[in-house]
Amino acid sequence: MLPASNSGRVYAVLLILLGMAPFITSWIDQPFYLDLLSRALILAIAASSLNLILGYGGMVSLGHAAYLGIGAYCVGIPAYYDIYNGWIHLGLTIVVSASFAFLTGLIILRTKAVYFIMITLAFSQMVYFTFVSLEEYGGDDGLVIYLRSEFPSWLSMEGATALYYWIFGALVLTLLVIYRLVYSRFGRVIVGSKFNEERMQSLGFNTYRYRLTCYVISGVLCGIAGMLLGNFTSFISPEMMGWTRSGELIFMVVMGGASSFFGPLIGTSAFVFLEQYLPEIMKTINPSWHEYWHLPFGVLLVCLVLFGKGGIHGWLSRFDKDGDVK
Amino acid sequence: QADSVKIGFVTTLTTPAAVIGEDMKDAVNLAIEHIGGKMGNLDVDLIMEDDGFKPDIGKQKTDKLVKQDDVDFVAGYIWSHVLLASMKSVLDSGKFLVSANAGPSKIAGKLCHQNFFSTSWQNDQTPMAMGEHLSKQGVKSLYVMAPNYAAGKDMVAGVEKTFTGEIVGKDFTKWGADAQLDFSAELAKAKSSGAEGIFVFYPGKAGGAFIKQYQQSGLQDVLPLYTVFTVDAIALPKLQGGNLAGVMGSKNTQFWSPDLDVAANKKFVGDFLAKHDRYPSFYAAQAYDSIMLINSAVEATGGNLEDKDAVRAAMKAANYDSIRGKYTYGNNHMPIQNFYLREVVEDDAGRWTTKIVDTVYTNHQDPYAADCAL
Amino acid sequence: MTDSILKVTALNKSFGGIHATRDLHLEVTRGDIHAIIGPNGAGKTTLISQLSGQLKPSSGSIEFERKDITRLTTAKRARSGLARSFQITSVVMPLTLLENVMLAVQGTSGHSFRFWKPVKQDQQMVSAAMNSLTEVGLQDRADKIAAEVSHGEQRQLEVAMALAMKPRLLLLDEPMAGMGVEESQHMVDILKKLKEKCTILLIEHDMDAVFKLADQLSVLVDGHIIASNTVENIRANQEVQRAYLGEQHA
Amino acid sequence: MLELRGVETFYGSIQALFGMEMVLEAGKVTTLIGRNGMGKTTTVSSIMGIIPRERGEIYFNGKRIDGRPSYEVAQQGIGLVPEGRQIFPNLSVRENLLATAANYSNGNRESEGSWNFERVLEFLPALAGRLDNMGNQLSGGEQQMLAIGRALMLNPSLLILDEATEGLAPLIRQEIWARLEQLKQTGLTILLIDKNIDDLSRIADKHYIIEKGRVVWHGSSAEMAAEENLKSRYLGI
Amino acid sequence: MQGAFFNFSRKTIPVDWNLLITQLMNGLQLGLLLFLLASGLTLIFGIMDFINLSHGSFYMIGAYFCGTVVSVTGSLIAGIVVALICTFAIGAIVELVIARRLYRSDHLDHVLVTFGLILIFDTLVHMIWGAAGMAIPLPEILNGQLHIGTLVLPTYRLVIICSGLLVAAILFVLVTRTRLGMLIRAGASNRTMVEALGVNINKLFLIVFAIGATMSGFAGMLIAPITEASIGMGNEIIIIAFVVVIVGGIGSVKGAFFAALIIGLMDTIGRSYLDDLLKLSLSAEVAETAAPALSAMLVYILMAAVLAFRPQGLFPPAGSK
Ligand SMILES: Nc1ncnc2c1ncn2[C@@H]1O[C@H](COP(=O)(O)OP(=O)(O)OP(=O)(O)O)[C@@H](O)[C@H]1O
Ligand SMILES: Nc1ncnc2c1ncn2[C@@H]1O[C@H](COP(=O)(O)OP(=O)(O)OP(=O)(O)O)[C@@H](O)[C@H]1O
Ligand SMILES: [Mg+2]
Ligand SMILES: [Mg+2]
Repeated sequence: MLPASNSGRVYAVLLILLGMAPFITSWIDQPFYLDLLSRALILAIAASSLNLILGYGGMVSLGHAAYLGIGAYCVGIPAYYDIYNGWIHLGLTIVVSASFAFLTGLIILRTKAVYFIMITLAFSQMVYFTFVSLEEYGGDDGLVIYLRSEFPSWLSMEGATALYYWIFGALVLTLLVIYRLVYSRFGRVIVGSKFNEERMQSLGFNTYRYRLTCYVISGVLCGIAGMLLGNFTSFISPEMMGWTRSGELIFMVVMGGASSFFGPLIGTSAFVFLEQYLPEIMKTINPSWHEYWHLPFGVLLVCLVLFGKGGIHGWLSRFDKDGDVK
Repeated sequence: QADSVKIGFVTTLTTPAAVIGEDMKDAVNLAIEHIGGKMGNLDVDLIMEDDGFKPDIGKQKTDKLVKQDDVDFVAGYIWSHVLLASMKSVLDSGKFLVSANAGPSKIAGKLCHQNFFSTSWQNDQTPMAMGEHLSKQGVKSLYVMAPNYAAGKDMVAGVEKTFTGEIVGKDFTKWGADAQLDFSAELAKAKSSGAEGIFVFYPGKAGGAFIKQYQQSGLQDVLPLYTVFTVDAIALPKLQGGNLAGVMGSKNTQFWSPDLDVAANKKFVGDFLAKHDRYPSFYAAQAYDSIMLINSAVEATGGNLEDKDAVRAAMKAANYDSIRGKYTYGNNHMPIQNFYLREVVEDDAGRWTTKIVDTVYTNHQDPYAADCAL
Repeated sequence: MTDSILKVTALNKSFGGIHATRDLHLEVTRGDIHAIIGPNGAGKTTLISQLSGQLKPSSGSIEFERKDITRLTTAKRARSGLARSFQITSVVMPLTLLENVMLAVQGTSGHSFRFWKPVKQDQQMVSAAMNSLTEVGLQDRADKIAAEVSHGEQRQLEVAMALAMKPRLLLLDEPMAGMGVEESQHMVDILKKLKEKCTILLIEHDMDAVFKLADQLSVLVDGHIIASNTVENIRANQEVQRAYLGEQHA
Repeated sequence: MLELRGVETFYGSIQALFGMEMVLEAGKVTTLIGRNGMGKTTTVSSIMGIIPRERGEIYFNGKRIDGRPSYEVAQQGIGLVPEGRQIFPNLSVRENLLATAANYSNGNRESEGSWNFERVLEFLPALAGRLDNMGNQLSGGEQQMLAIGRALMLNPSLLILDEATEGLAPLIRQEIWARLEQLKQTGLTILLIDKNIDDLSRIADKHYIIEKGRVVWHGSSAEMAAEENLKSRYLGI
Repeated sequence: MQGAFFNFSRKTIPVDWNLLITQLMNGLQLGLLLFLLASGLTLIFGIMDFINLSHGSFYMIGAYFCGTVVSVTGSLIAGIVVALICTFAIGAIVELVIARRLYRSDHLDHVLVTFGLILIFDTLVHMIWGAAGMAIPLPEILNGQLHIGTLVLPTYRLVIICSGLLVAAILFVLVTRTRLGMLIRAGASNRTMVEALGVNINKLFLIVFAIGATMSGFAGMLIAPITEASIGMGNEIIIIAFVVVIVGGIGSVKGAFFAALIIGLMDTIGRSYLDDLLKLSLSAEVAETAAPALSAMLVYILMAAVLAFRPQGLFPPAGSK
């Protein structure tokens, strides 16, 4: 499935390394790195799902964090009633995020461009305020999830390593799904509609239906990321689905390079890494600069756009001529 | 045995809430200075982390403190949701968690844990004290305002528990990243409700904003102001800067006040004032105490931090000079302490501050202790 | 009676104040190349857009193969055998020529809710698309990105895509626009060949090409067809000369 | 007054001009003739700097203007009546005339014969009655008049009209020709693009025929009339 | 004071007219503040097609500059004048150094860059002025109340309303009556043509951007004496300002004006009456929790409804597609 190019080989090595991460981190005795990686990979699933609509479908959603929240609450709320069965959590996540994506998508997909951005924002804010007002489930304070979703022993999520492999597996699966999807008949319609929707219609495609389907698929994938996030943080609060989170997801995609398979993974890793270590770096330069780490981060964002086209992935793929599909 | 004691301190250093985090940071540094950088014969190794006002970042930083830095104590936490997200990481690893502010009812009750200690208070207590005071004063009707989030609702629930008069109106205003700061509509309602007083809870910058608009609406003559966690050392200098004298004489309740006549407090407030030319806020006071509490446990165990039971017992004893004076811990490890009625006054140097005028509760325990299985 | 494939009755379309199509009647005979000429802004593109469904008429009806299609969506019309090309080149620029044409094949060959199998492995589709490219002479350029081929080639691609849909009626909006002399000539040849497969409704300003190709000619002025007849009759028509051709073409 | 030397222009990777050569003499009317898509509008856009030329040089009054942003080119004294008129639909007629009016200092031509609001209305009476109508409420002919008036408000020394009478009814077309002849009398240099060859040969002094982005013939009206197969060869007529 | 009664099916709510008028004034004030922010945003968005998330940073910067000058000179007027000049200059610098390079690129790039700018501005303010925020004292006369009959209104709120209306009027005259306004509208409909007619579009954009920044800064100066200047104060309101822009129609100053008033009034009225209304049909308990959530959602519900039924906004600028 990997393009036989230099960057393709880089990514293949990367995936293998990620697969071995639990061994590596326990070998160097740094269990925290595994946590950091887990979080990065969960966000990578979410960012990849966003990339499916944003990068390949041209639908810029500023409301994708809502699905992260929905997925996490699909773990948290059953757990609140002492229902820990993982299949129920997973099924609920899929059903709820698909229905939400479908129902809102019916309206959202009537709009384009900036209007698309704003209407996705509107719906996610509605979800946000709904959960804030649900006092039963902690309201603004959120819900603590005492136990992880329970699966048969060979699939158990207990323990950092087991959970990591869940996340890793989900990521690989997500990437595989997106890869196959983009090159399938369905994916061609989505990619075509991004660039020239009118033309696609006159070729006989009911683009609205295809885009809606794509939107739902993306929502479900992100919902699953949310379910993993709930299990990982053992906690969920509405704060995790605010619009700034949706904005961060966009940055992760764009930072890594939109419409490339590994872009979101690279972007999220970079993002999580910076979030964790930029303050540390600032602290080492001068202890009182700890709180100013947003400054270099902002400068980095500005420079990335002004000087670096195509994100980090873009730099990598300058090594080879044929990068990814558009 | 290690030759240092590692303490992780998680607070908010970015976003507008950084003003609280910085006050806490200054207090923590002062505490470490006061103990000469040593606890018993161990060096103190302090690691500050910024939670960015986000629960999952708070948890990530906590994970790092626990797993990578392998600290002995994790302290801090301003926000309930950050604490709730992070506590599992600390407690599951068998380390001690000292909350220097957040005290949601869950942690006081159902979720209480043997390794969790608080140097603050449980949310309900302070407004309960205010309700008690109002009832004693014979106030018959009250208008209530608070932000629409868990702590806001706790505060309102607290005052409702003890206030015997009628609550004639209640507003929960939007909170969060885009919190509402313009209260004109609510103040107009409060005024026309004919209440005898107004009770509010607006922490951080919302507090200053509220007071200004309270005065600008000319309410100080018709609707006396009663607050909790609103008029504090963070808000007062700015109110003074804006010359909003309407706040003078308004009443609030708290477990502590800068003028509390306790030796440890005199030293803390005096040195803090000297160093930073401003009064410490209650956040600072609690943060200072969190270090002192840890210090007392390290000293009591002779630096043997491996003996968790001994450390726990030492902490539970609260055998140190707290800025609030002597207090004890309940079964849920929340302080059993006094609550005072305070009034806003001007000090000798012309600074606006608060002065204790009455003791509402002595050795008060929070109502959730019964739910705690410990 | 001749077999009419398309029948437009009393069609009207206005944009706010502009009446771009007014009381337009048109009948196209199966197997013909039917050309529509008229000044800029007469409403030719507007007509095509209504026939293919991008624009909803204000009133009037459109019958295709004796079925009323006035209310059908663009996509449905395309699937029932009505294909169009665009005056302003409208292809999916970042994709290759082959991928573009494959989209056209895909659009009219059943639904595309197939999520897994890569299209490139669908031999049938690839060869159908290659056939269309071959017909317009683009077979050697199949793997070039559409944005990177010349304008003339993009115009040919437009036609190839329309062809790949295996339409029974092909609507071509100025296929020769922006083409050089040889390219235009080449396009004329392609269209001649195409005529054997489907009916063509052609809009073109290039009178040489029109006169060479068309069986029937309609003149559209101010949103209204002022004359519709064989090429010879139209060339002789006084009114048409005045409105569009001018003396030179007479 | 205006000179193009070997101008090559691209739309992205598509080349539209392949070495345009053209000289405009002051006070004369010059035309640019060619079939659709041969590069007439592109030539105009290249002169105006709207589509920057890739190679070649353009001189106006001896000054090099290629590579300059289009507003500087316009400020040198070139007024454009663009293809498709492109008046501002959301501005009234009055505002259309005033918005971009000579907001530059070209000292020497401020004097005597300079155009102002009143003179333009006098010259184009069709507009006088519609000053408060929005641009998009005008008929095609009125829009064309407005576009001409708008260009005159710049006090140009060269007026370029792209598709001067496109889509206009014959009567209005005659009206436009009459106005242009008046302008010619004032000594204005005019570059004219239109499809009505016969009308053009009546009012113009010199013609350039272009095909596929380069000049294939040029000469005076008389020479054009003399060359038998010129029209059929290059103009498909 | 207790006027007429609204008669709902069974229950009735007494209408307090003084309260209603006060609330309408409050809504007007909020609306005008939103307008000051949104008008610049809509111009920048409509004309340059540039999404400026950091527009709210000027709101913050304006407040801080004003506060600083007031604390030094003690004069609010001086503070406002100096701060207006400073925000204009900073707006111009941002346009020259950053925005200008991005007009032709993707909206995503705009979002990314301007988010970066927000972080930069917020941190710079933190470094210069500290995290505590800054109070802006009002002159004694503005700190009081105005009595009109039985109505009592805070003087300063009236000042905000008047300044808001004044700026709206000035802006309206500027856009509809002056040459700059003509060019702005012309530029919104056909940028190339404006340039081909001899107008330096770069300069025009620079001016529009800086004026937008100045108005945003002015809004910040007006609100700061009420809420104080604080880090990130603009980020909270900018999203609502974007909603105003979308609801009003991108590029339309008139649309921004009406949308801002609609949203300001709706928000205020929602906050003051929604719980009473809900109590008519729901239990007090439910109404109390539902009302704040619902009133926070109102603006988004409005926007979603407008986008679903009138995707180009309520008052799209004339001549736009
Ligand atoms: N979307 C629209 N909104 C408003 N008016 C429009 C729209 N589309 C077309 N028009 C107007 O309708 C009329 C007919 O336009 P149309 O594009 O059909 O002309 P055409 O005959 O194809 O011209 P050309 O030969 O230049 O392609 C023109 O006056 C045009 O300005
Ligand atoms: N925006 C554009 N992008 C790509 N190619 C273009 C563009 N505009 C024009 N062209 C191409 O450049 C060539 C010259 O076009 P131009 O508009 O200059 O022709 P013209 O002589 O003015 O034709 P007309 O008589 O139709 O106005 C044509 O082949 C055209 O297709
Ligand atoms: Mg057309
Ligand atoms: Mg042209």
